[in-house]
Amino acid sequence: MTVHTAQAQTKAHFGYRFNLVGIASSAVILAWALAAILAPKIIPHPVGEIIDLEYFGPISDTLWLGSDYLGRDMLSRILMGARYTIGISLAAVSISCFTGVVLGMTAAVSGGWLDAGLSRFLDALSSIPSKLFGLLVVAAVGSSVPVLIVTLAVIYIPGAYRFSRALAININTMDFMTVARIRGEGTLYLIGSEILPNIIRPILTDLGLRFVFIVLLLSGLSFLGLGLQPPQADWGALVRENIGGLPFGAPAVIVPSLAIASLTISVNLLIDNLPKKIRDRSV
Amino acid sequence: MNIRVLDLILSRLFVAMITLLIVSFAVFFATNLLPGDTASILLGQAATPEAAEGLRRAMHLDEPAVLRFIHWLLDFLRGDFGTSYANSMPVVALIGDRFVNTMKLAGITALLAVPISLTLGITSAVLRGSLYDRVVTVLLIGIISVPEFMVATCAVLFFAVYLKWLPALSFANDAHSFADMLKIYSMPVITLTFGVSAQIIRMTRAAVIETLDTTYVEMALLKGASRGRMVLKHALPNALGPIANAVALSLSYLIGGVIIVETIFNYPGIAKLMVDAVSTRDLPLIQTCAMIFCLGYLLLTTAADIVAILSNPRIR
Amino acid sequence: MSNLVEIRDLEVEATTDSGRRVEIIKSITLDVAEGEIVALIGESGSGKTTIALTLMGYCRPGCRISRGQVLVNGKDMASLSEKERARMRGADIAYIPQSAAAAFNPSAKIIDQVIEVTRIHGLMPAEKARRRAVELFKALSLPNPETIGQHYPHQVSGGQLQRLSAAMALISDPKLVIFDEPTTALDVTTQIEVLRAFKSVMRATGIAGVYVSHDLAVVSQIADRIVVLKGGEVQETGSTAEILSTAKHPYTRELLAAFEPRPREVVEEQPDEMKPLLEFKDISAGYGSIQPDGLPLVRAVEGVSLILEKGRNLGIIGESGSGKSTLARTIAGVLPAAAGQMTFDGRELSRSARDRSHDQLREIQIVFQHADTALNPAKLVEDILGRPMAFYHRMGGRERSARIDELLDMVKLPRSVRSRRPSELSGGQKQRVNFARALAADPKLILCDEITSALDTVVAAAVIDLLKELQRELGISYIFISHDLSVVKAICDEIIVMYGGKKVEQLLPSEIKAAKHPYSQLLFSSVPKLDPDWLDSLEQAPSSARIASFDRRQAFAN
Amino acid sequence: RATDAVAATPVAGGHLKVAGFTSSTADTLDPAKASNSTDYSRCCALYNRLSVLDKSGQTQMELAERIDSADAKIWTVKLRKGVVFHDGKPLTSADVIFSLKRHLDPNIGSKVNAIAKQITDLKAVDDLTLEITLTAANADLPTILALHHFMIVADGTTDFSKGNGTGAFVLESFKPGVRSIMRKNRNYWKAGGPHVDTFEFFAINEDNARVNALLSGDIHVAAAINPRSVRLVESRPGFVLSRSSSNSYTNLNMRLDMAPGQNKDFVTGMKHLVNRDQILKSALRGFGDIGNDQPVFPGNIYRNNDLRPKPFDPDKAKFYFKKADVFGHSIPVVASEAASSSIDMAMLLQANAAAIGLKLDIQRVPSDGYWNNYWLKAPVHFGNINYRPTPDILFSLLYASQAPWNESQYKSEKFDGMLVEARGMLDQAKRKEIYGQLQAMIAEEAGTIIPAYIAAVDAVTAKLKGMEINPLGGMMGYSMAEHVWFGA
Ligand SMILES: Nc1ncnc2c1ncn2[C@@H]1O[C@H](COP(=O)(O)OP(=O)(O)OP(=O)(O)O)[C@@H](O)[C@H]1O
Ligand SMILES: Nc1ncnc2c1ncn2[C@@H]1O[C@H](COP(=O)(O)OP(=O)(O)OP(=O)(O)O)[C@@H](O)[C@H]1O
Ligand SMILES: [Mg+2]
Ligand SMILES: [Mg+2]
Repeated sequence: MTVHTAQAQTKAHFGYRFNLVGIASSAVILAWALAAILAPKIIPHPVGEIIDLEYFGPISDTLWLGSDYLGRDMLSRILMGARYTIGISLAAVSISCFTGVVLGMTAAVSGGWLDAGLSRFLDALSSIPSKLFGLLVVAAVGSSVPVLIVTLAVIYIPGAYRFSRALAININTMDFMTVARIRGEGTLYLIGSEILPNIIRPILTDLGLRFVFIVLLLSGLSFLGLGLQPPQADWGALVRENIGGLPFGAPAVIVPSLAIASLTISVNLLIDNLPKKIRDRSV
Repeated sequence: MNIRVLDLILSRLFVAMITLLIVSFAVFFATNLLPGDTASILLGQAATPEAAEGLRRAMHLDEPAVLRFIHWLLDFLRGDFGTSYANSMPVVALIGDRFVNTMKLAGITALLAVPISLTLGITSAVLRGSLYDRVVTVLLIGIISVPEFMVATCAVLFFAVYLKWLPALSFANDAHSFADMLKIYSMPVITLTFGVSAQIIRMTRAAVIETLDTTYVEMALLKGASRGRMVLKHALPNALGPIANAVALSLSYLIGGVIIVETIFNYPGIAKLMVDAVSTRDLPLIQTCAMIFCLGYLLLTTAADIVAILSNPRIR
Repeated sequence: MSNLVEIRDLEVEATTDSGRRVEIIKSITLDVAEGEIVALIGESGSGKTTIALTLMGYCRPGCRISRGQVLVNGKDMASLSEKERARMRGADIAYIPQSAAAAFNPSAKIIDQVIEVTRIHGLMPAEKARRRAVELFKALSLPNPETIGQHYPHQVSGGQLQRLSAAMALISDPKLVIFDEPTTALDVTTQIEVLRAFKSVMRATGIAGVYVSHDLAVVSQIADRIVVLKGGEVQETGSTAEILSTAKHPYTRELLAAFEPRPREVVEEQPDEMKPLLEFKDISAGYGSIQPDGLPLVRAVEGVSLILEKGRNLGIIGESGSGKSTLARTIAGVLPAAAGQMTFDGRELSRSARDRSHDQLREIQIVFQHADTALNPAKLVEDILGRPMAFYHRMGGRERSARIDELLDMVKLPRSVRSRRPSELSGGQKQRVNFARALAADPKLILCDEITSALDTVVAAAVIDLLKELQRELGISYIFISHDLSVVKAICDEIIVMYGGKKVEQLLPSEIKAAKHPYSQLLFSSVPKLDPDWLDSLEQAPSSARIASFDRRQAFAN
Repeated sequence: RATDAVAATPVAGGHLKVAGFTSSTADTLDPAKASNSTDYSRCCALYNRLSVLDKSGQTQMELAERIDSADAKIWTVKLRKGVVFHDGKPLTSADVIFSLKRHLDPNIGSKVNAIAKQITDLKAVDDLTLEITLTAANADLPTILALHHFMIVADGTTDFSKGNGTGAFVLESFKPGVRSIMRKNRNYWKAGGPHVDTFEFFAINEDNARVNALLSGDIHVAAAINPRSVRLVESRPGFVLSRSSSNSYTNLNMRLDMAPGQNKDFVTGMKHLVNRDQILKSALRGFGDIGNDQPVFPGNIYRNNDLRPKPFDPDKAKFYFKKADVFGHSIPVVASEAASSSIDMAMLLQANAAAIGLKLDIQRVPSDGYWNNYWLKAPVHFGNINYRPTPDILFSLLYASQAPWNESQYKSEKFDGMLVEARGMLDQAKRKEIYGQLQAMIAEEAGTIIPAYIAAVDAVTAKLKGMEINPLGGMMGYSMAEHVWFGA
């Protein structure tokens, strides 16, 4: 099941050990990333152009992935959609998990008022209905991609916070934490170097899931008027706008769903199968 | 230690009150910040300045916002949830049935989703790296990566339109027998279960795997404990904190976040009510819904926190 | 006599990340007859624990049995199915782990974990098991045997936990018990009782045993045969008497030689150096909620005062559970004292580490008793050791790397452990990493809580030498908590004896013979001798004497 | 594809389930506040109007026996005898006066307050006769009174949750945002009464869910289905489509008092840039009629059919844009789900613009609050206008200088003058001529582009008979419950 990369075999002490699933999922992610980067150069048609007078057209020589509900080229729309789905989701998930996890660990380590205050504040934040929140954001700061990213991130911070705090609280009771504390270590070190390595796997799992949620929520927020503007559309929005094609099994709705699934499954499998660093611990 | 928990619950209740107050305040002002007021939104295309002005006066919307908030709050404390701006019905009457419906749906989903997800999460942790584990992961992510509205639509197409086994709509009030219940709830519940279980399964798996690597689980092995015992008696109790939080977060979604399921199955719950209320800036309704969501959320997270504390004697 | 255990050509190897194989055990052949007790002794890291675990058909993660057979009761543990192994584990073969602290589930009550074996194998009803556990607790001279089981693992002392884990193994009346250093954390008085308990249990039921230890004196009391290991290979085998009297192998001789206590060469005391480094008055500390009188519910340390001069060492000895570790934690500021004053290096010392200055924190280092839990399992040894250097001395890159190597050499660890995680180290190796970390800070005072308990005499002697050398060069002071009197005598300028949370006596090493307090007298007379008959020759169980002579304080509030 | 079973004899009985397309807590049974098809549908079942429009758009009497005037300024309404409310109270002129007066009270929040304001006086002549005095002559009054909002309620009603009207159905239960159930009015004054026994109405906001509910047999009528679902419905046996006349439109508004609409050339350029054919085909899937930038709906007797739409001509557009100097700027165009199909139209327009190098920046904004925050306000934005029966209403609402919804801020004294002049005319031919000129003026001068008129398509089980087209809207002008029956 495990594969040693050529590099690892020659330089036995260094490098990373990959496993097959890890490689496969990285490949899928890389392929999509590449598609996202190259999209503007390789799309056969502009995303807004109508080239098919029919709608929900099938796969054909000219339309490799069929046409959408307006008769636009799906291939182009999906390739361009990759840019937004990957870019925005990645940015949002990084921000939300980073902030949530840092705050969660800080709360666990500090305890007391900081913990209570942060916890209640974030409880309150996540109690505010998301539609109200979204509308408020549009009304207050208008709509742009950065605003979209921050909004998505803010929506998911409380979850990341709760989970990491729960994990960190258990670690915080261990003796090695006491050792580090009486060394005089600051909170930053405690959370970054002592706690994080012990909870990183569940945290990454959480991140993987949050990524899925964000990919899906993205389209919901676009419909609230936040962020992406037509004719651009992320994959979730592609599914949504073409959902009418479902009874006909139109590629316009199937393909973006598959795209989402392939990306999110790969991200999660990669997280489960991250390459391991090879340490030299021979006697 | 029970005193500690009691203490915690009491202090949490107190803090919850304050949180509720803050949330109601935040929601009130958020609503006020939104452009467009109730009167002009209700009038829609017909909103001439005079007409809107008249309606505003009729609904006492011309009072200063703070005053209205205080009025609302005082009434609320007295148990009077106010009257809906949009249709002048008492908020309680509007929410009553729908709240029950939401709780029914949430309850049934939780009863189904939580045990299944915990089982799947734990078993895939135990068999980590195995084919089973991989299949669960792939299926799970595969399922949740399909947008909820698509899952629901597929289900309707398949079970209602083609097979005609189940109704496409789920009017909660129409359930008179157990068979009705089954018919009405199966699709919404399954759709929701898909969404809700993912987080529980994945987080349970991750948290349990973390504790499976510890020396005390190794020791249990050396005592001859079965895999099941190792996991259930030794690994799981030490992972309860994070798991409880994952469960709480997932379930809190069921209280206010099931708008898509409510829309597609035309299930009358409070998520849709809230969205409507926001659209019409129907403050009393928004406030009351927000209080319900907030209370639900706080209850769930407090329960999770208590579980976490009880499960770790060092922080008791 | 048929053999209960037959190990044939056993090899265990670890596969490193790079795919390289490392042989940990190299072709070992070993027998244990029914009812026989065989001791495995040898250097720290020589593979004792590894062999002991193979008897359970188990290898630590990353390792595997690569060759050979481990026959227990005629069944090959190496090739048995997992289900059958599970059936034997706990019921037929029981294991007392080296690190009791890591073996207990932190979230379950002790009693439930102790009787779990009987539940797993359906050996007896729970009520009976509970009664049996209490009997064992009594036999192992645990305080409050009726109620100690209701506590959680973190609420009892190191030695208590170790005895509890022994009870956990013995409760099922197995055919074979594997003792992995079961008395390392015990003071000598308790050790005697525990050894006695082991002996009587095993004799009564004809249990065979594999006794892993580095302490020849202890081993000689209990073992029928001794196997000496080094580097994963058997060096020498023989009956206890043979090994003690006519050891052939140089390593064995070295072990025996190291046992002879080397008294501390008295340093010329320059009077101007006699400044107090650490001083404290009437320190009380403990656990649980604060009572109306301002003191905690469980008072583990009560009204202790002491003075430690610069460049001198203080030994703390005392019964297991007498509050030694608690005292050390109080000095380190981990557990803020409930009452009393402390000064360090002429300045007042805050009770809580939180309020102490950066320098004070650096200057007082504590080495925790449980190396397992004090080392972050997710970090590499080099990161663990490198951090204090970076933190206190802003040492970076190559300099730090060189210093890490230097420290590893000092504590006699191979440099290859640098990139290992704590779980990939043996018990003694962890303990040394734990200690090396304290050294890395360049402190003025090190609080050593049982830093040699898991080390064989040779390595322990080397570590003691290291301590002395550092003291000579850098003027470090030590507070040395240990139950090993020879070690304490070898290094300490002064010794205090603790009992029931109080300081009962303070002596010079030379005055040991003249101890006045009855517990001290008992303690000093309990040091095991390299004589197989020593234990049996003690006429009276010391505990009865002890209990008769003191008013035993209740450590546990019920 | 209207149903062909009109001739068949009605059968009584059955439980009719109809799903509209929008519903919220703002649902109301107060006709004055009714704001969408859902409210109209319920009100049509519960109440009656003085007059109604028939399928050809002609005004017919309902509760009124006659509505006459000599000068189009003072109107006499003679009520039908023997009409009773659900609670048993007979209909009198007081009820009518009360019902009409409500629209004048700003506190009520009537949707037709602006139209009703031309009524200056209401006077009961006797129990069944009343007199309506207008500010100025308006020959359209009988048609205006056919609007859904002018339903007649009982005098003094303040609580509308009972739905006490004179209509074909009696309310059984009503939950705003959920559903309402009504039962046949046994004492209905119209001979024959409604055919079905009970009528259940609710809305399924989600387009696909509505169609699926129909296909699975949960409902009998799915109102206003997405044109893209037509293929699905047609592919399943047992369902028919009922297409309404084109009675609403989504238009692009360029405010003439703001950049870039300030520049006449920009507006003209845009009118040439719109590909009306493409919009009709791609965005509306053919369900509608090509628009010619003026608001009078096809089929209306006053419509100026000689007015040809501006042809799609990118070159001409480019020429005008060059003149207007708009190249190099990005022009924001506000669209929203609130204005149906506006986003699709915007995208089509954007693609055409891109082809000639003009950058249109589509801003999709939340449908929530759209009518308050963006409509009429943004320099370039979309609007959506529903059916109004008379050109006069449309013009005075949308294009007169002081019109409350003057979407492009079109100001023309000449236009205002002609509008007032035509309003009082009882001579239909003359009026038609003036209205024709006004339509031409709008198409040429106003900043509104009306690319197409949109037809609603209702999907119906084939069992349901008696469905007809009505210009007032889908579902037979929302009054289908009273007219349909279940065939054998
Ligand atoms: N996963 C591993 N990878 C590599 N080496 C390992 C691993 N686990 C243990 N070792 C090495 O195997 C050797 C034997 O370890 P073992 O625990 O059996 O020693 P021990 O004799 O019990 O020592 P001690 O007295 O210190 O407990 C040690 O040198 C240890 O470093
Ligand atoms: N967290 C705790 N809560 C309650 N009691 C505790 C706690 N930790 C320790 N104790 C009790 O305090 C007493 C002193 O414990 P301490 O660890 O100081 O003993 P010790 O002298 O170091 O013993 P040993 O030699 O066995 O390590 C013991 O009786 C122990 O059971
Ligand atoms: Mg060992
Ligand atoms: Mg101790």
